[in-house]
Amino acid sequence: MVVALAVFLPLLGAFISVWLSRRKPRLSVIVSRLFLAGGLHSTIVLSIKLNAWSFSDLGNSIILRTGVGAPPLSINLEATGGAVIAAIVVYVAAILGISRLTSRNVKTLPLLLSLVTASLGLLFATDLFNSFVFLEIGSIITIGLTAACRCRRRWEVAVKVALVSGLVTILYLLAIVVIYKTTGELRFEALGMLHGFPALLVSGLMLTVIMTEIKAFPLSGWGLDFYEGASPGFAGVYSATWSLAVLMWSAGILPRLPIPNLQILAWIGAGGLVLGQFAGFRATSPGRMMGYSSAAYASILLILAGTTTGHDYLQLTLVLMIFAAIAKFTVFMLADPENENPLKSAAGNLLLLPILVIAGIPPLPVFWAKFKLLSILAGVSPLMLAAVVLGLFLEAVYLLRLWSKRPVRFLKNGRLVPAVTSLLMAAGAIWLTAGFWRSLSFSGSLLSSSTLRILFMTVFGAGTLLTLPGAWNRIKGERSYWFWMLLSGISLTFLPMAGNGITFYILWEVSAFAAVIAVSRGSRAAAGTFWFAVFAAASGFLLLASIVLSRSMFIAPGIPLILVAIAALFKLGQMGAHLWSVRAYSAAPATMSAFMAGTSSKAAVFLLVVAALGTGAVAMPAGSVLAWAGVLTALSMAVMAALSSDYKKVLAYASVSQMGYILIGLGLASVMGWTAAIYHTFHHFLFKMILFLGAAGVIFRTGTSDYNRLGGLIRRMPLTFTFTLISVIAFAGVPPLAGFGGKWFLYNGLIETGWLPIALIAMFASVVAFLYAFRLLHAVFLGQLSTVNARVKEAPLALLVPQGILTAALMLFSFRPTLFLEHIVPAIESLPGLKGVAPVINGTIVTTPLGNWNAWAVGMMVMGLFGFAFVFYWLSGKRPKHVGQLDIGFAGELPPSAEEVHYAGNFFKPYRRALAFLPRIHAGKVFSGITEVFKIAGDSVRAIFTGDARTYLAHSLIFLVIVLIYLRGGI
Amino acid sequence: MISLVMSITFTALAALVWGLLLGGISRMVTARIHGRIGPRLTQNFIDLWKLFRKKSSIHHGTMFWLAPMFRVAGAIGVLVLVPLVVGNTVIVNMSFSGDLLLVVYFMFFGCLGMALGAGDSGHPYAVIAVSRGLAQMSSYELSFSAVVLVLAAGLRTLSIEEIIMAQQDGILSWNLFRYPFATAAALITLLPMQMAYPFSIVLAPQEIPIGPPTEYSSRFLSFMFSGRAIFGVAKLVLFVNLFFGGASSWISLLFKTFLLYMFPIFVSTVFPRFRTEQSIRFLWFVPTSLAAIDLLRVMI
Amino acid sequence: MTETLMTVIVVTFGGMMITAAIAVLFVRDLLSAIIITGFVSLSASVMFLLMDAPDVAITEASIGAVLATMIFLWGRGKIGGDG
Amino acid sequence: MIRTLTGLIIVLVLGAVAAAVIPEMQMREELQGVGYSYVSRGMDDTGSSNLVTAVIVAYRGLDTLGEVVVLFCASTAVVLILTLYPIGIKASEPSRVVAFTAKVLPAPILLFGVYFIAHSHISPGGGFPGGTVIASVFLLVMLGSSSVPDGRGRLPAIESLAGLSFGLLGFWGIMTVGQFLNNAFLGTGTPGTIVSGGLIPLISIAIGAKVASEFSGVFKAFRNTGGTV
Amino acid sequence: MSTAFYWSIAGTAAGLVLVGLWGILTRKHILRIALAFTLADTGVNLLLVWSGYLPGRTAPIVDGTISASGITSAVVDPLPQAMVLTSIVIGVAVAALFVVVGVLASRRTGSADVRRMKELRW
Repeated sequence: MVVALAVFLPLLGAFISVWLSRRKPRLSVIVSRLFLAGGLHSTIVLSIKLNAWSFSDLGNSIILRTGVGAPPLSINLEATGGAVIAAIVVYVAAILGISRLTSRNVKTLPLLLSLVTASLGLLFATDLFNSFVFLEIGSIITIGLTAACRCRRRWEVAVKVALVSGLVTILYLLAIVVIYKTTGELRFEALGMLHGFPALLVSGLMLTVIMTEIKAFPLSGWGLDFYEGASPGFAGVYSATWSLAVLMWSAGILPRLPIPNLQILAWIGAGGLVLGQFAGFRATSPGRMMGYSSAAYASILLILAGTTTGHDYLQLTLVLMIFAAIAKFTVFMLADPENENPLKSAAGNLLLLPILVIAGIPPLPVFWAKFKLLSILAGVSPLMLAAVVLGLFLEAVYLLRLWSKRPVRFLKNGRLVPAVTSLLMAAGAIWLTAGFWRSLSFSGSLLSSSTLRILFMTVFGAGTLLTLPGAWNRIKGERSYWFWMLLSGISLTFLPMAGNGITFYILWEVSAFAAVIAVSRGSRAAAGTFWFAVFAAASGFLLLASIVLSRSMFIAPGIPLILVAIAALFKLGQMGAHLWSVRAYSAAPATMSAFMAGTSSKAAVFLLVVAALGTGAVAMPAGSVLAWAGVLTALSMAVMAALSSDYKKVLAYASVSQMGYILIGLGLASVMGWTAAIYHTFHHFLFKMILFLGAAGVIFRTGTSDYNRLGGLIRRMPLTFTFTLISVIAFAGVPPLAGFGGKWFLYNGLIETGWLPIALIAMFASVVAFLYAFRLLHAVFLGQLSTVNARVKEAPLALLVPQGILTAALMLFSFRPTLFLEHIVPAIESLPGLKGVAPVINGTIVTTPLGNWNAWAVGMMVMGLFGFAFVFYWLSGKRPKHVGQLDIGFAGELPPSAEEVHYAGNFFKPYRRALAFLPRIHAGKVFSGITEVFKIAGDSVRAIFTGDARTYLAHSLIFLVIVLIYLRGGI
Repeated sequence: MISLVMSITFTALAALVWGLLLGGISRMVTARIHGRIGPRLTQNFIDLWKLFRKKSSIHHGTMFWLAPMFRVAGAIGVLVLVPLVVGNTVIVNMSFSGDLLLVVYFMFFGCLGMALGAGDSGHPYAVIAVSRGLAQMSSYELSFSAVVLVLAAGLRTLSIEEIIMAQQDGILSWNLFRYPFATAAALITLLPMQMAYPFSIVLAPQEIPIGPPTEYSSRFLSFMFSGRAIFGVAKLVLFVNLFFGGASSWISLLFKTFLLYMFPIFVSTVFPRFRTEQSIRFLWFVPTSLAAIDLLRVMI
Repeated sequence: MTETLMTVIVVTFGGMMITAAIAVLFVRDLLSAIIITGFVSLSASVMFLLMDAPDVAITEASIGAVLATMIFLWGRGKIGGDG
Repeated sequence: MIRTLTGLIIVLVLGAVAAAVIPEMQMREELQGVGYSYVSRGMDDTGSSNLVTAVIVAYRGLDTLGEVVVLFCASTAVVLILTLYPIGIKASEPSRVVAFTAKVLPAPILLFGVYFIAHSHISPGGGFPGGTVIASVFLLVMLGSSSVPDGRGRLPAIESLAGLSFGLLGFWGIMTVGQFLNNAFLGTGTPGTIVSGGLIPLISIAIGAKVASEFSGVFKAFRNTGGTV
Repeated sequence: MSTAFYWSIAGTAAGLVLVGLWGILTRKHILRIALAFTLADTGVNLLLVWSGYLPGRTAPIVDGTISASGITSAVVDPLPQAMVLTSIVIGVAVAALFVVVGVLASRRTGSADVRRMKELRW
């Protein structure tokens, strides 16, 4: 009864509304809603009866018998747990979509309601011919509603859908002829009774039918056109009702196909995924992107059918399909591709969640299914795994582009839909995360040394806390981002506690994408966000691949290490990947830059530490590769920093450059090298935070980060200057401040290991650092104070206090580095697999086999000498008086305005000239080269979608022929 | 503690005197080569005293104010971190508190202070000089780093003390003979370090009446002169220690530093000035290649 | 009706139907094509009758032959042309 | 040309497949599978002597409901589209021959259609052909008159009512014997008579009415656009 | 002899399907494609009925000539016929919708040529 109500209530509603909609249009909408609500209620009752929400017994079912007698004579509708949950989604989408679809013409109501019945019928179907009837209803409604919605290209789409569904009808009926003729049955079970040539033919026909219906690449041409050309309102409803039902139905049929080796489905799916997503990479219209994404999900369904069985299969398909459907529904409901206006702010935010869901970012629900799928694939074939990971990455890229370009507009009255669907997706995330909770671990066992763990947690936690106050001060044009920063920071803080790969991965991704969101809210973020997101996705997928490849452990020797290393390098934004880091650091809200450069970049260091330990320390060749990568980054980025004239960009380059030293240290795989790396990690955190926070203050007050428009701020912002000066001296490596220590350990390690060329370049890079360090101080704080900035105030306390705290810490550890080292060095020494000797700490003196360093003594000496000179001067006569800034000896002339006298741009012109012999390689060009290759690949793939509907039909038929030939084992 | 302070004071004063003397000698020598009579030997002392006695009337800001202190502290700091005479236990100063790397990096301290002061003066030409100076400095540091690496890797130590001790087996054990190419490279880098021709473009702005020395007057200038004199001596001592076997006595220290000081002076008088980018490229390639020869030897 | 007669009828009609079907694709005039299609449907209904399927035959004749043809004719009237 | 050839090649390959597969489908001498059960039990289960109707309306009534929905959706879509995007002109004056035919023929044809529907369980025919025939009467009347008959609300009302009764008959089955669209719970009567086959005649009427009203709606929509039909 | 009947129907039906598919793939005029679909549909329907055909029997309607006991050896399979009924109705429904959509599409593009309807692609 309940099943019947669930399936047929909408149909009754449709029958009523066809009449009522002419008489009382508004009433008919209400009545239809009531019928839908009744159906929804029934499905919910069903789901509770079936205990479907545990996602564990999805095979349980309630049967509705129809007609006379029992199957196989009559037809049953079988409401399985999975189907019921999908049915709920169908209902929710229909109820939410109803106002959008009927807003122009209420006469579409009967079609919409019938679509719900057809979807549910298909979901619950157990009979092949019965499925056929429901399929036909769906096709007809699709054609009708496509044509009834007002959008420019509806006719073209309707014709294509009609043609394709016509072909599907023919092929499906042919399959039914063969099945009935051979077995005398029409239930799904009949498929299993086939043998020999009929089995082969039926498999070919059904596979073609299913792949065309679910729009799997390469039979997805019509689907792409449909999603692009149909009105977003209908496309959304379609994807969450009919498309979902077809997918779930196909999921029921595919494993029953009488193919001897079902794995071929997985190969078809994997190949289609890669090729299809290459094509999708080139898509420009949002609707088409969603179409390609839908093709990706169809391919994933094939992969699932080919590699998983039983409970896993049910669960994975259900989770993947329903959440993708909800997400896609949301995207379409938010989007209006006809309109090219830029988004209002809300739409961008709302669009992100569904897109992240589709892309499978943890802990959003689809992620869990994708993760499980990848773990299964790791056991099937690494090649397939690679293909799938690549495909998913490409999908994520264009989805993120869809979001970052925001070509869609927010609807004025459509806030209910995203609210409800977001709630559903969030609930799914919580639900599934809770379900997978057992597989998460927070024992911190990835990094055995508790000291290092605490160190990293301190860095992450303190970094978050100290940047948080600054995030409240926003520059005009920026949107609130503190929440996302806090989320990113909290996940980071827990990162060292991760006990296994999956936990690590989730925290990593949450942190990364929260950061992406935060960055996107900067006033000039558009340039930086996309590549940031792409690299975040790339490093995430690499990490994921390595986790599933290494199964139980986090990292196994061999391939995964390389993947992890690349993931970490991407995250660090090392040379090549600096494309994102520099852009994102300079584009993000100023405080967010501090957080990213100072704090979250250390997550990659942590990853490398964990990875290196997991493999029993970095092996020599890998280590030297790492070190070379690091040193080249350090030098090239330092030169870039010296030559650029944007405050934040310089800091960004500098930050990337400094990360290079950490890489060298880790690459050394010796105690000395690691001491250098960890020491530098911590101190880089301190001084880079100070620098970026200082920059945040300057930008906040002056509104610019252009060197040419700054200058002389020492007179207006003395505290900021002091903090910046101290941290600049520190990172330039000038004793007595802390930066020297890292370099000292590093060179000790390098000389000890005998990597002299690297040492030489590293030393050179550290001197180049001096160039940008001075330039920074000069261009911003010294020189002439621009008249525009003549009245700026000192930075707000929210920025100054954290800087003060950090500076105090920096000073403390500068003069007493042993306070830090006496904990760190033993911890590093105790790590397995590191070679070389440890530095010896004796009181305030640190001794290595090569030399010694007494920071305390040196510091005291410098203070003493400085104090002496100062006091000597102070006491030796009358103090001079301060004069105006233009009161300078200027060859006897009066200097013009302050702006013209301030010398900041093109500062190291001779350097640029001296470098002129080098070919200028832009990372941007390298990546646009890679992108170009991808584009060409994508173009050549998508060339098959000519737009001529008959070509799509030919695809299906050619595919049928190829499958038949393959199944037969040749011609 | 008190003995340390006294020792440092003595060293600093001695270095100041010796530095001023060397400066005077250099002015005389240059004048003779130019065919002039030139100033007196004591002219530098007189200048310094005169400047010190004059009261400074203006300043441009805190960093402008502090720059001379940076300069003096940096110069004395380098000096006291370097061992002076082998085996002398009375004047050891701070030479056990750090090794060669510390000294090399600490040498930036004074430079940074100077540069900051120049920047705070608000004078564009001052900063042009700084920009040239920094560019040039970073260039010679490349080859100088190579030299440091040769010594550190070759002698398996970074401690200046031990580097000196390794050169005590006769004149052939000097690094001059052990690592002749590195020494040659180091001597070339000594030229820009002392801002001698052909690497004196840095000084160009102060030859016409603009730039830092114009802004810095009287007492500020006297601090900077002293700092420069002491810094020069410190660098000479460092070079003597690194390549010329160190000094076994005060006499030998004076003698060796004197001879070493004459080298840039003679070179200066015969070479014209490089443009900045010329000197950058020269320093990148010529001395670095020389040092690289020895670096390769050490590595193999 | 004997088996032989049935076979003869079927072979004749079958040959005609396939010929007609090919003609539908290639005949210049769209009106002729529509009418030929109607003829094919009608022939099919005869075949249904021969295969002991009177229900199907009636349906095919009334829906497949008449109704469909009318719809096509309407369509032709609205589109025009003979492509 | 290339397209024609490519199409030909694909079709020829598929023809080869057909040539390979059809001989596998040997002619049988006996009923097999569910076919046998339908024939052997059909009359007892449903009380319909037309076994095709027994299968359509009773055993696989769900398929038929779906079929009705297909038709319903198609006609709704057609009407919807043609109302939303009207084309062409109003109907023109009919010729005298047509007008005459339209006066004479409707009655016998209507009878014929009603017979089809009412006797679906005992003789060939059924709701679908019957409904179509009735719709053709409507068409004829329409062609015979110069204006489009104003059936506003009546056709949709019939459509609604017929569809609802079909659905509710289905639910009746559930409520009595727990089987959707069961026709036999009221007894099946004597096969071969008019009042037999349980609910089959009722369902057939519902189907017939629905099909008739839907096709009529489509014709009306067509007619509204002008032109020959 | 009945095998000849049997096979010739199969051949006709298969031929119709193939010709229909060929037409779908190669014709340009949208109505012509719809006609080709109808042809293929007719072929498939023939095949369906054919699959339930048994030689020497009568239609599955019980009348006076058939005894209730011998019915299983007297009539042909009713199920394929039932399916074909459904299929015919569906076919005509789809055809009607297709024609309407095609008409409006060709009025929109100004031509009934499907090659003109490929604004959406790639």
